[in-house]
Amino acid sequence: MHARLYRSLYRIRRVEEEIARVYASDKIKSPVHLSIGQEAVSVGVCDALRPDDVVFGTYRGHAMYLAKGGDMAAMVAELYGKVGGCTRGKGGSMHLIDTECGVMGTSAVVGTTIANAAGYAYAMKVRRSDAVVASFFGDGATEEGVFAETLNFAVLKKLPVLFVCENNGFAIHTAQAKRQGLTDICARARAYGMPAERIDGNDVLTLRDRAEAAIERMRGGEGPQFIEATTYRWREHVGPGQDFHLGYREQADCDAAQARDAVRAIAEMLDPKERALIESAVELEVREAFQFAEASAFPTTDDLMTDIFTEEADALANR
Amino acid sequence: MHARLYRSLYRIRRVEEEIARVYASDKIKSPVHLSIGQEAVSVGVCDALRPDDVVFGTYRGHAMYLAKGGDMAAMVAELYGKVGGCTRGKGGSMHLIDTECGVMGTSAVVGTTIANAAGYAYAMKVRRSDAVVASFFGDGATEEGVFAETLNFAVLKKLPVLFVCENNGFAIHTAQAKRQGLTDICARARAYGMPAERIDGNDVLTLRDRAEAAIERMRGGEGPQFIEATTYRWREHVGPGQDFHLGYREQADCDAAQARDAVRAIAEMLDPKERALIESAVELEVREAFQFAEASAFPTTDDLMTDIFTEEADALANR
Amino acid sequence: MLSPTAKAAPRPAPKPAAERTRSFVEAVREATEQEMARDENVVLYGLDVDDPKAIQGTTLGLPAKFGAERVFGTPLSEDAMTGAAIGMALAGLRPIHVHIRMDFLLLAVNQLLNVAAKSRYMYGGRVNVPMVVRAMIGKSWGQGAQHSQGLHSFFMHVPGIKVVAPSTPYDAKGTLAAAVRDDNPVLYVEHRLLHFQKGPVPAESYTVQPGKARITVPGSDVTVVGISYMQVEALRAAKYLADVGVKAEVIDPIWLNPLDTDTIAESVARTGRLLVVDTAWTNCGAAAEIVSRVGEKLQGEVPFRFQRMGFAPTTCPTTPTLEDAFYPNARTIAAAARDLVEGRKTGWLPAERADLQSIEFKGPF
Amino acid sequence: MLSPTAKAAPRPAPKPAAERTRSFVEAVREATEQEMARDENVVLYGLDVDDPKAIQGTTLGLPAKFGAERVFGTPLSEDAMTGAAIGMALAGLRPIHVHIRMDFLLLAVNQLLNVAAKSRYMYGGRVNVPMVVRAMIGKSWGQGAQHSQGLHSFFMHVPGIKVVAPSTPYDAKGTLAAAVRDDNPVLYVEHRLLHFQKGPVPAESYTVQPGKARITVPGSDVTVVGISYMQVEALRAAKYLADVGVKAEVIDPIWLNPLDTDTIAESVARTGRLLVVDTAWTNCGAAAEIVSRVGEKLQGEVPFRFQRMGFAPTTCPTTPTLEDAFYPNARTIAAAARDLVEGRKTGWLPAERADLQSIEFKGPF
Ligand SMILES: Cc1ncc(C[n+]2csc(CCOP(=O)(O)OP(=O)(O)O)c2C)c(N)n1
Ligand SMILES: Cc1ncc(C[n+]2csc(CCOP(=O)(O)OP(=O)(O)O)c2C)c(N)n1
Ligand SMILES: [Mg+2]
Ligand SMILES: [Mg+2]
Repeated sequence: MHARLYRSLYRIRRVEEEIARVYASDKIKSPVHLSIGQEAVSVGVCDALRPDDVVFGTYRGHAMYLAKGGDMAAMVAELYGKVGGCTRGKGGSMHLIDTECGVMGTSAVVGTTIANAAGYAYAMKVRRSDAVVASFFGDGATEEGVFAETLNFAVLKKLPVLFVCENNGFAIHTAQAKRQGLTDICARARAYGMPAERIDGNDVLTLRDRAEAAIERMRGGEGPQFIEATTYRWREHVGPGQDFHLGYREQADCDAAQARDAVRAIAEMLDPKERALIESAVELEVREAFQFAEASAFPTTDDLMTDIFTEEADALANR
Repeated sequence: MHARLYRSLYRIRRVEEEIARVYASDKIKSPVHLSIGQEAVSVGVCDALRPDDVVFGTYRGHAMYLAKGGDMAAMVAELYGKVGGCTRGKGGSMHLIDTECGVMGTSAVVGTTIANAAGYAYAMKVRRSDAVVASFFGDGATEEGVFAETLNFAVLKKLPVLFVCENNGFAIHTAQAKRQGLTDICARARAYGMPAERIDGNDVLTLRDRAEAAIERMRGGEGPQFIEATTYRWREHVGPGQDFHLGYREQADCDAAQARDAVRAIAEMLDPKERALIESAVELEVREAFQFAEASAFPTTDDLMTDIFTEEADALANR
Repeated sequence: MLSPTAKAAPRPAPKPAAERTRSFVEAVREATEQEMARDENVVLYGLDVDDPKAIQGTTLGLPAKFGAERVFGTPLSEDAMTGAAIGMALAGLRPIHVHIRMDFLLLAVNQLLNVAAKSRYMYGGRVNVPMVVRAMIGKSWGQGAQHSQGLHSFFMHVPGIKVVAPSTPYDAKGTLAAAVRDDNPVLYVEHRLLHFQKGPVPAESYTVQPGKARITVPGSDVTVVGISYMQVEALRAAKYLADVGVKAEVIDPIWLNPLDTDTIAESVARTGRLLVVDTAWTNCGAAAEIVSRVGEKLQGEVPFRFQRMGFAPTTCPTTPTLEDAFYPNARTIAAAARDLVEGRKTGWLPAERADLQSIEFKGPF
Repeated sequence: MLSPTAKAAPRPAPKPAAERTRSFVEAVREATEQEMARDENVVLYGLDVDDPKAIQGTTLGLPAKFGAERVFGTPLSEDAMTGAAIGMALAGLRPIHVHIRMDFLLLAVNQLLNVAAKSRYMYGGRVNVPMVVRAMIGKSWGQGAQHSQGLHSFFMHVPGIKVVAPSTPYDAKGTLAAAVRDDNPVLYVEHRLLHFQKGPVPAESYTVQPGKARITVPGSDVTVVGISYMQVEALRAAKYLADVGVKAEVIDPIWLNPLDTDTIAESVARTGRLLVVDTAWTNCGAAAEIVSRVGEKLQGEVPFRFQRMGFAPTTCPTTPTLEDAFYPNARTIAAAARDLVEGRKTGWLPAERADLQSIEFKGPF
């Protein structure tokens, strides 16, 4: 399990570092919201999911997409705006999808996918499937009305949704306490009737355990579960750089978070040889992903007017 | 105080009974959502408010409007669609207003005025006024996202808003438990950091006391307060009649509520002479209100295109 | 480019299956029932769909027939419940989400326009979002500012969601079936006054697909396009016009997106006059769009004159004296059409014919 | 009827106060600062208005100057925060509520259109709702489906809210001041690419009131109406057109509701050709409205030809090859205008002039 978790963590970390590095070249035709520092949340939860379980997330979605098994080359190509991208260049970094491994979408409008996840879970229930849904969102999203509405609905219908709040303490540059009268997000979940627990989002092993337990409860029909994972974003809100010069947060907080880096922590638990093997495989995958992106073509303008509706309807509309 | 409360309770009860009676004649040009059975909630809270405090409410707003001192004749004329109406025939029963006594409006879209109340309270804070705002809404409204959003904002900014949930157990014909996973509305308020208490909405004396205490705390800068008042609607959701034949609720529940009728309870605490005096004064007011409504004219079509914008802008738009 | 076109003839009138008459409400209910029986993925939900009044009867009996999992009432949470429809659709269900007032859609447009309408495109064609949103327009009897709006133009403005506004029981049934089977999101606009209409409705299941408008009255003097309930008023207007010898051609677009511009433009090319009557405001409304499209098709070839009618450009009042003036009706439509035909303000307004009176809506609210 | 009209001449060009040049961002900041200093009831708030990036600088220094009570960031709660603006306005404050993307307004339209726009009317004229909503349209650099929409037509459709879309720093300052002093709700449309524009801005406070459009380039061959950022592209297009001897008259409507139809119609009466270019979809959009209104004014009197341009009728893609094709630009506008003038498809597209290139937006996102 450690090897698996490490592979997943390292894979996300490395591809995002590479994205940040390449960024200055302007090859990436899209804003990027990096997860560097927050990888363990996606990795811990997704590791406890089955392939037929699905996830919904946000514009800060690289980690979730990859942790659930999303195709790395298709993701990088998407950032490059190429036809080989997971949405063929139409969605960019903020709208990743890989339906084959259960990545059901990420949205640039905060909070929206929380409700989509509940709807998907409703379908699972109607179908008597024991597949579950994980919904990833930030601390900021818990202030949107749709969050409260969805929690109530999920409890009412006992839906198999694992709500995962990635609490990195900020919405863009505004700290949680400047936005929330009471900063106890779990209390909100409980007030709607849902078991909730707050977990250190750097502690990938505990997180994985608790997620697994919650998922088991859901498969057993106990209804929605809530995890608040505390974490820290190392880079700026959007873009590849640092932002401590802005003054809205302290370098010291980042240093503390980095001292507890899950990627390094798990690395240190591995046999060095095993670790090296994983790392070189990931390096290769990353290199190939960027090569794939470079080699892939840009869409042609013919693609502008497809996929609005299903094909037949697009034809009717464009006749 | 008992006399004052009784006058207010009786006034609401009687005018609504009269509305229900007249309804069949088609003189009332508007749907009506009667408060019969729920009067004590508005009366208890509004009695603890000062004239310069304000209230916001819902389409079921006759009781709140009258309890806060709204002009009865203007309300009845409004139901008749007459120019003497409180909105000159433009708003009808669902959009009552009487700014002179602090009735700041009622809305037909569930939940909307909750946020408006918070904004008004923000203005009071900026102005260093010690006036407070009471926001009335139903149990159904607590399911709308705007409810949660507003609670958070009110706590964050320590706004002087008294949130009053009139919990009559139903939204139209759907019972609370069919809509809420956990039916503890106070728990939601507390999860956002607000003191909350559930009070028997027929017990107008206790309600008044607790509202007064909450209002004092707000004037002292302690921020928003929450009261859930349990109550029961005697008539159908909209319209003048009964609806037990629909089968969504039991006559027995209504009987139980009627046995604890606040109007009768307070009446019985009064000296019979005093009671008779109050009642005959109210009867006169009611009669005169209907006479005023009958006598008032319908607006002319010239009024259709006024009040869209302020006058000057309407003139520009219509030039 | 969006202009979808029926190069061939417009949609023929449905055969007057005199044998079977149903109300609009029954037609909606029947389509829903047949689609739910046909495809177990169809689910029906929304505020109060399972309550005793059953959304004016349109959902009557369906909870009992299909069970509480496939037919259910919801909390008062328009935003999340709309988002849930999208999630259901992504999972392969075909939700029908019902709103008793179109005004409440303003709480749902973030999910409808930012997510549902865009998902297929922004996910590069990898998903379908088959969902139907039924939304009702209120009118009369003091519905007022917040219970009377026709907001279909918002959904015509943003690409990615189809819009249909049937005016007959026949089309109500056929378009709802088509909408449910459509793999794209569809807004189904229902006018409360139409619920009372009766007309021929075949018992078997059938679809009325997008693509073609219907010429409901052929004529040669003026083309009158009536949207949703205004189709009924337009048909009445045609009778008032016939009384004075004006031959109106009345068109029901049925689908507003995709819109069959060709049928309308072809008619205007013949009549030289276009009157579009909507059950909504005209400013940036469907009427503006139809006028613009017909202009795009005919300019430089066939000159024509036009007028738009719809809600008065103000908020909907409750008192009847103002409410009457707020809406177009058969007589004001006839008057406008005649003025168009004569090319001047005639001042004519037909005397009310008892057989052509509008129904006054009087609850259930 | 809604058609507001400037019977007199259109708005004169602002005097080129060569002495003082400011950016659009600075103009917005300056108007806000002056209005806040002038009237203590003005408050400024919205997500991130008090953060280090200060909404591209438009709110820079204002928290320090006016204090955290009058300038504040908010939770991520667009619906409630919009409702709060209405409550503040009812209490006599004059809130300015800022949204960094117009797309997010879809979470706020219930309060804006069901409550703010209707309050004065439905309360019989007993209240004013003086509030300004600043909403930004994104473009370029992969903003994509949900960060690029121009939804101003929704606010033009529903009566009761004014809409303004300034394109120059001069108008940005003057219309914002006018909006803040207006007793009605106003939607203030800001295009992110305009933020970079520089131009003359007087230091003193002044207003640019509704009522009059501005003729920004006089011409005789074709009338080009450019809305918001498309005004900039239209001005560039006029230069491309001048290169081939076509004299375009360019008009900036500035206020979209009330809209100065007269100035546009009078111009079209002279040129006989109308091209409306919007930074939004055309279907039921501002372009459809302008075309319809000009038609209403001129039909039967002056024949004219027209075309609408705007977003391609699809969802906004992120990749540059598709994104470029999604938007009109100076060259495609010039091509369309020339085709209108020549009355045929010429196939002409001007070669790009380096001095007329569009700015590529590249963050801060
Ligand atoms: C509805 C909505 N409002 C505002 C924004 C602008 N915005 C983009 S990201 C963001 C912060 C979200 O914070 P959080 O949910 O904590 O996620 P994080 O970025 O920290 O991962 C905001 C306000 C948006 N995208 N959507
Ligand atoms: C946003 C919105 N959704 C739905 C409705 C339809 N509706 C009108 S009243 C009502 C029930 C509201 O219940 P509650 O808040 O408990 O108030 P009550 O009528 O019981 O006083 C509903 C769903 C509405 N008016 N507004
Ligand atoms: Mg965060
Ligand atoms: Mg209730």
